[in-house]
Amino acid sequence: MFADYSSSELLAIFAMQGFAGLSLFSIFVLMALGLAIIFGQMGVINMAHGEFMILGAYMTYLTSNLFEALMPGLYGAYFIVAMVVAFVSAGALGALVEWAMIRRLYHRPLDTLLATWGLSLILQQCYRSIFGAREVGVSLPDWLMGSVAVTDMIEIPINGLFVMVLTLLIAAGVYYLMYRSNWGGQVRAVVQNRPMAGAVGINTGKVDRMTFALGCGIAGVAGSAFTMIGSTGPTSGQLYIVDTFLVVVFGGAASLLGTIASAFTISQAQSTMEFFLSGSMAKVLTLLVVVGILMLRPQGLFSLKIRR
Amino acid sequence: MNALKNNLFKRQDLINYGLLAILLVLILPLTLDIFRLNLVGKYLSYAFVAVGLVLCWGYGGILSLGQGVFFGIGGYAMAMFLKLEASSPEATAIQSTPGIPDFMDWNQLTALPWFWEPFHSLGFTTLAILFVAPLFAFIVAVAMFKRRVGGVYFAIITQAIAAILTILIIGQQGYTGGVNGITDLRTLMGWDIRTDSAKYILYFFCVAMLFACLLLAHLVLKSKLGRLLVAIRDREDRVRFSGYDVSSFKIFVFCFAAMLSAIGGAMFTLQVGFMSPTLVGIVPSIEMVIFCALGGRLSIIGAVYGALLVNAAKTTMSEAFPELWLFAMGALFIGVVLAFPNGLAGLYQTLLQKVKERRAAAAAQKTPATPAIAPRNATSDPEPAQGIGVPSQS
Amino acid sequence: MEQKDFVLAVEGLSVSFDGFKAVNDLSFYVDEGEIRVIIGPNGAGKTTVLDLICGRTKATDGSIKFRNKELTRMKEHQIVHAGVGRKFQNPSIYEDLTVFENLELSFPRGHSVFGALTFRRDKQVIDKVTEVAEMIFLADLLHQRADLLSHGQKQWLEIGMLLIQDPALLMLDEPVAGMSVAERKKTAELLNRITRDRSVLVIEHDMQFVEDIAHRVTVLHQGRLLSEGSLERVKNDPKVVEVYLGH
Amino acid sequence: MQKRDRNPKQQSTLRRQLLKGLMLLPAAVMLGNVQLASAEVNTTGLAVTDDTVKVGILHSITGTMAISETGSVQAEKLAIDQINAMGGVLGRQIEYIQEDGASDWPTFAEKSKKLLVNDKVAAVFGCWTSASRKAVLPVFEQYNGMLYYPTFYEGLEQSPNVIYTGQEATQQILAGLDWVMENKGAENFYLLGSDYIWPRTSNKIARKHIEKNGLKVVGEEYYPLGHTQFNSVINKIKLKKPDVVFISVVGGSNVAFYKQLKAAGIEMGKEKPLFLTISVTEDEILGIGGENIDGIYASMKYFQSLDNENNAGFVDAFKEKYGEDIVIGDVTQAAYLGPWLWKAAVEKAGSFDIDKVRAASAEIELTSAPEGYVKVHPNHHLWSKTRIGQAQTDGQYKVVYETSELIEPNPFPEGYQ
Repeated sequence: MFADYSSSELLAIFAMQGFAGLSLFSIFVLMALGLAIIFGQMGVINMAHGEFMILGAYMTYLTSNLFEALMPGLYGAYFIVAMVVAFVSAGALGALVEWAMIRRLYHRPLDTLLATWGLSLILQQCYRSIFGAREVGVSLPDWLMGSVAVTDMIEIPINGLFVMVLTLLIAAGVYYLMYRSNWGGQVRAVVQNRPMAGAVGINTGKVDRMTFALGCGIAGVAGSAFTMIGSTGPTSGQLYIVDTFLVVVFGGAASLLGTIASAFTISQAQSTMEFFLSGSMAKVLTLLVVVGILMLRPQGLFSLKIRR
Repeated sequence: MNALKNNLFKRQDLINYGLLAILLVLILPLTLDIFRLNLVGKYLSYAFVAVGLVLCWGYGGILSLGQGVFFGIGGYAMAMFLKLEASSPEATAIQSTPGIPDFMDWNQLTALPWFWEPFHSLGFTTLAILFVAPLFAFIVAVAMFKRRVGGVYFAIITQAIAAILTILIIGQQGYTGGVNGITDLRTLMGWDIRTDSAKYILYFFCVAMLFACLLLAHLVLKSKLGRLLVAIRDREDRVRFSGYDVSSFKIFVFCFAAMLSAIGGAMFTLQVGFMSPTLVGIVPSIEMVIFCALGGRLSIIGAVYGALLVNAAKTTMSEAFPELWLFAMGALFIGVVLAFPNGLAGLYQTLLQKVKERRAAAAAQKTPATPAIAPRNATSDPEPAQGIGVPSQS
Repeated sequence: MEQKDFVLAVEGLSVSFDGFKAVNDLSFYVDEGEIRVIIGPNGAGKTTVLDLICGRTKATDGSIKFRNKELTRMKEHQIVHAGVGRKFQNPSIYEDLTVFENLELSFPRGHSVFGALTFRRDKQVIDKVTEVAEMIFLADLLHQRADLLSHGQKQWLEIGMLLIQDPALLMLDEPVAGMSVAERKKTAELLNRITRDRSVLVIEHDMQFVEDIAHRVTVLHQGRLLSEGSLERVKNDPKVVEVYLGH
Repeated sequence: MQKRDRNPKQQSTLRRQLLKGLMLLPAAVMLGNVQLASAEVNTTGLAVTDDTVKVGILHSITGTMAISETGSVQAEKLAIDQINAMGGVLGRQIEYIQEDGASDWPTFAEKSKKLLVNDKVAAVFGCWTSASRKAVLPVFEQYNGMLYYPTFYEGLEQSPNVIYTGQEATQQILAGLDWVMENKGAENFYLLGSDYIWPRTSNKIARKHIEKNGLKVVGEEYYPLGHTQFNSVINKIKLKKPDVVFISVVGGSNVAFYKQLKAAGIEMGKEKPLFLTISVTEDEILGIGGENIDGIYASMKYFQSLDNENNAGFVDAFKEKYGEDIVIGDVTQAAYLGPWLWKAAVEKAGSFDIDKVRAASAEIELTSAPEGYVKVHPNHHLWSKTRIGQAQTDGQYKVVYETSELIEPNPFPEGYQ
């Protein structure tokens, strides 16, 4: 297997595959963080998660067009603005959806799956009606293009680095919000015991809405970042949904740290296998291993041992 | 005490089955042309899956998002048999290896793979349709239920299994026909299944199979096992501490649902004339759950109506508004979940209940001597499907 | 201690949740035909002890012997078949089923998949259910859906479900919580009646009730055995007074 | 179905000749004077009236394939509009019934049956993926319908009920490979595709051709449809240093692949390695972004930038109908040919009857095709030229090479199976 390559090439393989794995890791984390909040913390199975991501992507596309038309001089900065727009719009839609639909379904988690599936159909058709059935091309500002050459074999894509940094920032932000802020305490209180949280004066309805909106907003930012590496079309969101759920479940749904650990495990496994096997088989094997482990250890990688 | 007798069929059940039979055996064949009737037959093949989902989701509380896997196993088994029949050496003389299915020839296979060989036999194929899916379900279920994986986790793991199987089928196209599926199926034991008369016969065969499966499901639900499933859904721990091995009941009902799905898959292949991986994946699996939810997750007859109605709506809406029908479908799903958590069957039960109560009230007025037990009787019905309450899920 | 066959022998039992020792090196013994009451302040590990005995929670350490059978390695339903019945703190019944069906499901026959499929509601079943229903004061409500029962009736129904199993050891978690005074009395009467030929392990806070039924009392505190003996003795134990009755 | 007497048939032959003459004068046809009785042109109960004829359009307008199939729908509608404006087919205006295949093969089968059995359409323009074509094929053969299929595809098929207006694999692939071998001195090839039948068959043909020429394939790899992570394969390409990467990745994966390629610092314009695709049309570039793909080569029969009069007219009409920003890819053009080829065949046959149209189809010529002159081969595929285009930042291809002759379609190529 290694015989074909010289030792310096092997070193380069490992370096580059390591980086490929890392960027896959940051993508997984970005996809999964929003869902980890919505699914892990609130227990809502949001099948429209991919569509919220694509909303972010379309917002990026619109912002990009707007900057190009109105202030081409500032075009380089558009991406930052676009991510904010993506966050706000996906979050606002999330809040609306929570208000209209999800809040009636908290006691029926499996039903949220069906309702959000319906929502995903509607959103897809909306995108198709508004933006057309074809994919749209989102162009990147120059500073995000290209790569840093470390050696002549190893090159690090700048947008890959950007996604990593973004992932770090968002993960840190979410961690702070959920575990260090007063608001995060409220969220966890509501999740653990809704009536009691209500009794001690937490506005549970508002906390739910904000939590759901936050999860959707993060999905929007993820979608925005994914315009750098993936396609933006009405059905692009569906490409991510299975992977995303698996990452969250594999990590142990209630644990953000678990989500990150599982994203790391899956991404490294997949990118390593991809190098030595063909793409399809690598994917099948990765999924099989994940499902196999989940069957042996259903609570996921990280979970508190609790008194049931 | 008559009420203590566990009647297998109550009057209302007989009426409900009778109505369905009249619809499927008389009204639809008399009013629809063969093209539409064949479509109804296709919808009915999904109804098998929906009935299975009523058992394992509605009663057992196990939501599987991978029923397409079992539908696919049944469908592919049937398709493999029919494809071999359609690939006789004479019919495939132009291939570089005559006598093997065309897609194998395109993929440079020069001999029939070993696992295709037994599908020359209809007997083996029938056994495969009936038992391979339950066997696979058994393996999955033992692994999961013995470890008490339930609810959402089970749903997502089964979903992943559906994804894996789809990728595998598409990737191994030399053996499976890949993304195209197994197409161009012609005859069953020399009998051309593509003619109109064959389609009529297959439709009635499908209806007969469906009623056989409904009967089987009905018997399961009316046995103590049916009540146990309700009990498990309500209070799993209590059942365990009444001395039952809860996982074995979940395994049973999941395997049973898998078998129903596989039969549905075989019916699909027979009536539609091909099988493809698009029926195995996540999307069809979720759609099948929706048929069940719309029909009423606690009613096996409701599931049949659910499958019929959603598909009929899909067909008519997509014909009338090809660009907009997804809005209507999405709204339908959301509306059903929000407004009618127990689906059509729940609606029907509420209606019946009202009629009963009104009748009872009228009777009570006529003969005031009757104690006010009448309305109580309505609620003390031993049939769990009567419950209007939302099933609790673990 | 003399060599005698205990119905239940708990020795060196421990369990920890994420480092927190809910039960710590606990040993106690229950005789045939004895009514043993476990008391202790909140968080003492009372319910956990029952969970451990009936297999709901797996012990980290120690042994539980029921009639010389080791329970710690058995599954819940096997423990039930061995003869241990358990009632939960909150009434745990099947609310979508009728009283009759609730009792019928506990009838010790047809507990395998195949058995459940072929189970027939024959005279033996009907007689037994009716008999138990008489005992638990629910004979007139056999066809009532269980969710329509009062709280006390639900508690009785759950006790009835245990009686139908005819266990040698009956474990009850706060059987009179939330009951009216009249219901409490009836329950005590019921318990005294049904314990003639079996052993009972009860968790209870209501001291009046404990006095009515207990043969011996075990006091737990922070997962450890604090005191054991007759109610009189325990009441006067200064350690117990300090942590439990005193404050 | 014999006619009552021979007279009308002779008459129709006469009229056909007359019609042929008149075709030179489209204006005269527009007057609609030349009108054959419906009973004569339609003996099999198709949906033909004295003024109208119904056809079907069957593509996915929802689901994942809608991205690709939209262009085909637009092209077919444009062609139908243009034909109607010229007076229709045999004096009848074309009415289309559009059905949604919803990216689901059983739905395609269902809808095709509906079009043929219930709507009795005279022809169907539709399908995109091979899977959808395979699903509808038995339906068309059983109910004797006519399908005009626009996509370049893997070959290995020849149905009397299908006219394949796109290229089959050998037409598209061999000329492209020959060109890189001869002009770019390519010796090592890396084959990459999405995991389904078309890329696998295409790569099989490519591999045989490469090895026949004594050259080497250094890698062959497939990714699941919809895959979005290509960093590993990009690393492999960097390591194996092939001269040519031959790509048949489709759908959303395309966008991910080229964006990641660009981000990994591979200069596609440097031609080291050279990227040759058979799957990225102008439609796909729209989603990828011209700046992410400029410099790669594509081997297909049509590019929007083709410089000829037919194409100029076609592009103008297309833009007029669908907006300035619209782009036209290979399949869109092939879809546009469908209604025209059908019209020509119907008029040659003097009848809408499927059997007669089929019989008339072979050797039909179209001089007005945007891609230039095309002719229907008796095997129901089109003779066509293959062009090599190089992608530009504006999302268009610059044509750098064109085969001198029309290439004969050969769906069952000897020695490539």
